[in-house]
Amino acid sequence: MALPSMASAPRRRPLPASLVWGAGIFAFVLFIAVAGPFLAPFDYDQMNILKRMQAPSAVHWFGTDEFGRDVFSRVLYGARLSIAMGIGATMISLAIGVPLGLIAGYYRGWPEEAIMRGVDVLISIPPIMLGLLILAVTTPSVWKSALAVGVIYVPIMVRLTRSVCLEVMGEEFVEAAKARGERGWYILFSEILPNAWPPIIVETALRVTFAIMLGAALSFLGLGVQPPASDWGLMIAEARPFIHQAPWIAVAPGIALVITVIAINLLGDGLREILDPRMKRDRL
Amino acid sequence: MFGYLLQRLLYIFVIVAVMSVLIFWITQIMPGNVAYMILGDFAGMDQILALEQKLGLHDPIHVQYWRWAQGLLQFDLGDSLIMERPIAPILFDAIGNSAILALSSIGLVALVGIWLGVYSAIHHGKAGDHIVSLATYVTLAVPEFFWCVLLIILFVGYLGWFPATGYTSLSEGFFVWAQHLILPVVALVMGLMAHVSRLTRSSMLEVMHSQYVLAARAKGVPEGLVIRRHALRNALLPTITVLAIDVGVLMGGIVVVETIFSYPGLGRLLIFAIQQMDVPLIQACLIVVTIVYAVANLLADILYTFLNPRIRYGSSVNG
Amino acid sequence: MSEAILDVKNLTVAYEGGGRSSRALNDISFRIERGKVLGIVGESGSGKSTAAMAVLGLLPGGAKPSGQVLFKGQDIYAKSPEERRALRGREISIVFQDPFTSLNPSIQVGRQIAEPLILHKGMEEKAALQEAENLLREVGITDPARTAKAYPHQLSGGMKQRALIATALACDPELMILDEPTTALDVTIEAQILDLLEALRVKRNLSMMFISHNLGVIARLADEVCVLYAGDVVEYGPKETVLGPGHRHPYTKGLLASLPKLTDRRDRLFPIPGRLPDLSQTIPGCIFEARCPFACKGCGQPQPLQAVGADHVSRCWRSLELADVPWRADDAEGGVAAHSTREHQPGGEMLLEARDVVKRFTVVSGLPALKFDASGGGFPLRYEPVSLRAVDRVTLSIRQGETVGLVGESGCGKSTFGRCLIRLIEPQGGEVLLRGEDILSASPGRHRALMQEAQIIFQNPDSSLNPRKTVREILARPIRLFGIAEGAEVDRKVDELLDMVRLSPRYASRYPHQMSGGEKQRVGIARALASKPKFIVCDEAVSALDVSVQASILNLLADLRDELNVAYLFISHDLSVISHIADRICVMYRGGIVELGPTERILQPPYHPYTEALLSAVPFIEKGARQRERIRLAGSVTGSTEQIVGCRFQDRCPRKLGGICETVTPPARSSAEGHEILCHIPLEELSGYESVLEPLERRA
Amino acid sequence: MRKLFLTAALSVALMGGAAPTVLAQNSLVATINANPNNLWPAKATIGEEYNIAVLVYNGLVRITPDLKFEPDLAESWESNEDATVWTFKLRKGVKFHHGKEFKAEDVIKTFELIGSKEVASRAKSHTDLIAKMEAPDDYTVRFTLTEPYGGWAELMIERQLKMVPSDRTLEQLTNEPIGTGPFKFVSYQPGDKVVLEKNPDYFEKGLPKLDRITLRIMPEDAVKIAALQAGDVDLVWNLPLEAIEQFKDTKGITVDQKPTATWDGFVLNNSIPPFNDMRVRQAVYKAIDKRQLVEFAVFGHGAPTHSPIPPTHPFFNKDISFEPDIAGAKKLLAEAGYPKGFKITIHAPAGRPTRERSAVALQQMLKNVGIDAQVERIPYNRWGATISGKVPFYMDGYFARPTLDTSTYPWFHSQGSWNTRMWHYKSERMDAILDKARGTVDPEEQKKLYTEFQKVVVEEVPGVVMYSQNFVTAYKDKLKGYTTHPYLWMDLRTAHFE
Repeated sequence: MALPSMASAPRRRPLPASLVWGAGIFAFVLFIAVAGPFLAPFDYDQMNILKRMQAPSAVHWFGTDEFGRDVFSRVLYGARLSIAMGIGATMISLAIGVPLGLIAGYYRGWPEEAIMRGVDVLISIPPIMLGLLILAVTTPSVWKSALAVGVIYVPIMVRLTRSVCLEVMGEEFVEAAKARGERGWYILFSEILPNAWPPIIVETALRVTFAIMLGAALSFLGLGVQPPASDWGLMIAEARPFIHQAPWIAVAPGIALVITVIAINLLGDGLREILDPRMKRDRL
Repeated sequence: MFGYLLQRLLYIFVIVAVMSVLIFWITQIMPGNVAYMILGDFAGMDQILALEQKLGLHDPIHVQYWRWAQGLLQFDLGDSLIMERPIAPILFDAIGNSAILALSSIGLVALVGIWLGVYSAIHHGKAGDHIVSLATYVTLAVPEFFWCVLLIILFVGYLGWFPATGYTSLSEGFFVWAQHLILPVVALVMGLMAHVSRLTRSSMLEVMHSQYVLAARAKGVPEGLVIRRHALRNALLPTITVLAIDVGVLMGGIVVVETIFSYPGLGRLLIFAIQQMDVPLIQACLIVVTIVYAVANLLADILYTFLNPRIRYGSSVNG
Repeated sequence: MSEAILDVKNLTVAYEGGGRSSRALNDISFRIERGKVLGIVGESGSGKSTAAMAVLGLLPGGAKPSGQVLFKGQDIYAKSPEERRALRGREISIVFQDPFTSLNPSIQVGRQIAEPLILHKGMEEKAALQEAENLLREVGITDPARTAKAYPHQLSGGMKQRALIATALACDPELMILDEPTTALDVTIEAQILDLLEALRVKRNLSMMFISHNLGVIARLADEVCVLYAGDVVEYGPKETVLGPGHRHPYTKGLLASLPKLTDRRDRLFPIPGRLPDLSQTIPGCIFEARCPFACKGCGQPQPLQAVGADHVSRCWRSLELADVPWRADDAEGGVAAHSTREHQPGGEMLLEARDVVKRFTVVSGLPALKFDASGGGFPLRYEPVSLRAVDRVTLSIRQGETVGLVGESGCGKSTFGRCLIRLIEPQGGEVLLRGEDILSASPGRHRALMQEAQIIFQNPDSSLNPRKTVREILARPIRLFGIAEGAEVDRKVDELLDMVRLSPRYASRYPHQMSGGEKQRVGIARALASKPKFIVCDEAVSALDVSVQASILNLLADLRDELNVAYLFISHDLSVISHIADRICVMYRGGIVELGPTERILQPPYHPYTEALLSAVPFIEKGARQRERIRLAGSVTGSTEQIVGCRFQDRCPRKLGGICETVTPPARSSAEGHEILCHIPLEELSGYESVLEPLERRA
Repeated sequence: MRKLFLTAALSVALMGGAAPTVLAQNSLVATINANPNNLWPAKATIGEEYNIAVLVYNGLVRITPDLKFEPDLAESWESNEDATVWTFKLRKGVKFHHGKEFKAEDVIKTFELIGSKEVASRAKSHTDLIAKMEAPDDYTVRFTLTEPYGGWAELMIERQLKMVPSDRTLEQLTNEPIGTGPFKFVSYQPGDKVVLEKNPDYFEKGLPKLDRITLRIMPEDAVKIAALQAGDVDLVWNLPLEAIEQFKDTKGITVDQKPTATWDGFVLNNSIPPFNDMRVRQAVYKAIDKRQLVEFAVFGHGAPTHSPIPPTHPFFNKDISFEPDIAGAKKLLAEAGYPKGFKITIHAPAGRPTRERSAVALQQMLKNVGIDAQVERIPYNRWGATISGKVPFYMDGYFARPTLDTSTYPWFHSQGSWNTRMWHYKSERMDAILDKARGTVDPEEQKKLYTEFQKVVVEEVPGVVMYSQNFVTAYKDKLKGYTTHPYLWMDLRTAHFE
């Protein structure tokens, strides 16, 4: 069916609202993650027995916790750990997954078989189990849970990269490069990768949200960040005994978490719209 | 089709076999001395050695693996080290409890998620679609454990409508039982429901813009029938695959939710086993989880096959 | 004037979106009388599909129609949506372009055909299914019962299209809309479908609105032709007038001049320069003015449709004045006149020789190749990998500066063979000698050097250029890679290449998405030329382009061949295009060559029965070139997974002799030097067949 | 949709609420926090197991909630002059749940098992004192001890020392609990519940009053609190101290709090740097404010103390101050060669909220004297193998012990069972005090010695006992005849519903 094209010459479309909002809020959260310690009205670990479990007030916006610490300040501090864990984990899965996916997609044959069967096995472990297993083997710490979460998402990155790679490899300009006798690495990095990025970037944005949530879940189970430092997941976990008396201790970091995740989701959808409007992959 | 399913079955067997090696290997390198855990702080070195000998911990790892795998093939899961009792009955109780949670959740996710997705797809761009989209957007961003916290604060703390524990046995009456199940199930399904609904919406929208839906409209098929007969079945195919993957996510959720709601299921048993370094129990739990996940994928495959004639009727036939 | 089934009056459709409005149809009017066929012709973007959707009342959400669509005297837009729906499928039905996506993949074909019967006629399901089988029989399906129970993916493209036609016929509609119904099909299948439609039309006294970009197809079926350009009717009249010498509008002239013709090869084509106007802008005067070689001052005025003959209108104030002036391309296409006089002289030294090239593709392997079969006894699991013989011992040689056309239906292995020649695909057997040196066994270093001499031009302009690179980057890469130039010299070379493909140097800084399809294809050609190759595989290089653009690219390729003395392997499914450009033609079927020879020998008997069928299937518009006898092939091409015993064409050959064709490999029969036919039928008998085409005036 | 869901949910909730309540309640649902791993008390190590020990079994002697020792399976006992030979007269006519009559042979078998290596009971340190056991007749048991031990009879309340029948195999003992106690074991679903039922042949006539006891395993504090509020459970064992506040105004629920000798402290490994230097340990001691710790860790529901001897004990040394001395601490650190402090990791067990909170509070307090401490929470699976006795600084805590000797000697004597595993503290001064106190029967002398003991503890700082914490159970008001036991177990013999 030949419906008329919207315009014969391409025009610059306005940025999608989701991108603007997502990027805005996420930038704000990032800013907090970086500048949190300077913005926080109190030290994150400054205890005050007289002020324990105070409801939110003008002084303590989000109230105080069971140690009398300022929840608002702790949420600001927590941003850093939660975001770092989310981004760190995603970077790990990106750093491992993308090269493997490219290799599997481009070289086919036994490297592909080896990588993809490994991925099949990894992917048949439910995500949190792998995290639990890895963390059960080692002493918990932030970077280890980031590593665990990162490893969990490697198979997804490999599969995505491989499928995008295969898709791009079907394009004729790749064949043209082969017809010139270009070397494999040139084709991979100069012809395929630049065109494979958009879906990978979009997926990366979504993975960050999943990594933040999974990281928080692992912290929640006590397998991540250690007190008194606190990411949002651990803050909620520690606040559980008090949710009837002082719900704000749990709710404040939870809402921060939710807002961050929503922002990154918006950002991802916005990116999807401008980078890869045809792509209909949903998150796995 | 039969051949296809046989392939899938074989594939699952291979995956489970590979996973069993992996699980065994990882649990073997776990720190913490098993004999020490059993005997406690007051055990002497000679006792520890003796127990290790008895447990076969000094055998080469492949011998230990083979012993374990053989047992597994005979449905013998061994004894819990910490509780000193056979694992099988403990595990089956837990699986049963988790299955109730998981099945009611995945059922709810499938039904409500798909319904919401279809609803917003056919009301694309209207108020209903916007509301559903917004709700799923927010819901998707809330991790299970925070759902638990929110639900407990709201329904247990303020409203007092539901009990906070996730479990009573069925013997105490169906309604009591169902009532106890509500909060854990809700906490489990919210995120997945949003996920499924968004996915269904997008695949439904795609299908609604497909040529064959246009062709159906051109035949004068009423819109309701277009949706039910022509669009839905094809739109559900990607949803089924995702539902299978969501079973994996659900298992993660179950660990958290069972912990928070003190629900005696597989997830809590696993956490307990890990906390106690009960290696045979960890192994048994993980292998069960792997099998369940693999079977969920197999079921999805079967369903997919059922709905997708491309697989059901193999390659093309020239007539 | 007899009763009008459909009378469209002043229909305007605009698409709203992104805060802008763009016209798809601009105040168009046409009518279809009972039992008549209106052909609507136009290039992409002309609005022809929108017209179909508007008539059905199925315009997409953002579209705003105005004007009247009178069906049997009643405006369908005055009806309620429910009434419109009741009309669709019962009184107006449609067959879409793409049979592959128009059938619901998860519903049995029979049920899809029966659906309108149940809906509109209230038939019982069982009776409806029975009726569906009857309809399938009527549209020429040999095994209707089995086909009715099949799912769409089990049917070939031609069968799908027949099924869709059966669906459209189900309720015995008054009007059938056919929106490019054969475009996605192979030429032999297209011929089958057109035959079917012709027969149905007569049998059922159907009225049709037949939409196509292909003038030949339109010519076969239509009584009247309506030419659309950028949403406007530019010419409308009886077929014989509009597609014959009586056409009046410059655009129609351009379209006809752009068309390569089987009977009139070697003539230069005269393309239409420029591109479609921006439909979101209002154009005060003639919409074709910008591309019209006859444009003058008066064309700035709005152009009404003018009567230029009996039932014949044209939207050009100079229609009558220009009646006998032939179309000629403007020099915007660059130096056309200068080259057109130069006669091409093939026959240099041997450049490329391919011997016994074999390529098999593994289609099923690994776990899916495990077959479960308990019926045969023994161990029920068997490993049965399946491989497709895409190219089966093909031998071909090409001389310097020569153009060899490679023609065949889709799936015959022509593209694979082309790629094997430049080792884009690694063949399993045979050798490919480039100036006597085997490409296939060359060391990696030597291979790269050989690649400089052998290049490829691709089909799809949208996919052949890396969207992340500018034209300069795209062209500079091979220049640097092959050490043709360095430093600032590279930029100069890029400009040279652009000039060679008639693009201004401004294009160097553009990205692919900033160019039209034709421009992109030119860049693709420039890239292939960058390494100064002596041999280029043109893989369906013009198939994705509109007629007018196709003509200009064909011209360009011919010019470049003459300028640079390169040899082409020109792969196409379109015999008209091939015969226009090729010195020799090679006809492929199921992975092997069935006939090979100089172009003029291929087009006249003696020829291979398959060549005969191909020629017979091509729809022509040329006056008097009507095929004498139509040879039709049943079924469609199937890839062979097993060694073919006997003749490749035995499965569909209308002139099959019998057992010998199934058991003995046919001999190569030669009618003249360089002409070979692989057939068991003696040459004398082959020569005795009546020519499909009118005998050509022999040229020197 | 949402509305519909709410309606459905509501109706379920209402119907659930409208379900007929129990007519005359005679079964009780109590919560415990974790899976009991061993149902045989000899192997018990955690509070949940001790509960089962008390409900299903009997010892020779028992202790009442107001800390009085009374006969249990022993009717009476006596010792010789120097407390080396102890003779117990057993109760007659007591039957085990499987019908066997309880006799002296069972006592001897029980003690033999506890002393055996295979069982590796925590109470082995007690049975190690036994030189000889004899049964002059079926209802008399005579212990001959290796050294004088004045508190032997009191020691018999120890959790592990529960009488098991002599005719059972080890495996049966582990999986099929058979005791003489007020309740019989019915079933155990790990992760879910332990079910016990009334022992109709219990030797105390008219007891127990309840027909059935279900111990629901509920690790999550918020959940069990909510469960009590919702009426799903009747009794919450070991109510988290932070939850006391919220029950203050709750009608129908009694929160019963008892001071105990259960203590939390932290281990400073005396054998490795930096804590092999006594000045560093002293500095740590001076840096902390135990009264604040009580507030932070147990929400004030406890009392600062110097040693395992709680402030409620008559021997508690009231003369020692709890005032921190930051300047003094800094001075000591400087002397010890750490003028700028040092870095150290405080290991805390994950899932023990009081100890986690103390660790966090400690970390802050140590900051004041320049010690840069990091808190690391370790899951219990790695605690024994990697932390306990192996790292320099970690949180710890112990249940109340039957006697002062058993409360102090194992931790502070250089030969003490816990000390040699954890603290590695060696002090002749301390050893002398504890050795002397163990053999002493005279209360005045004992008081003097234990007062001195406490002084040495805060001077030499083997490790730090921070506070003794209160123990709380919360239960429905209609549960009568029950009171919180300071030894942290549930004595449900007389419990009943109104």
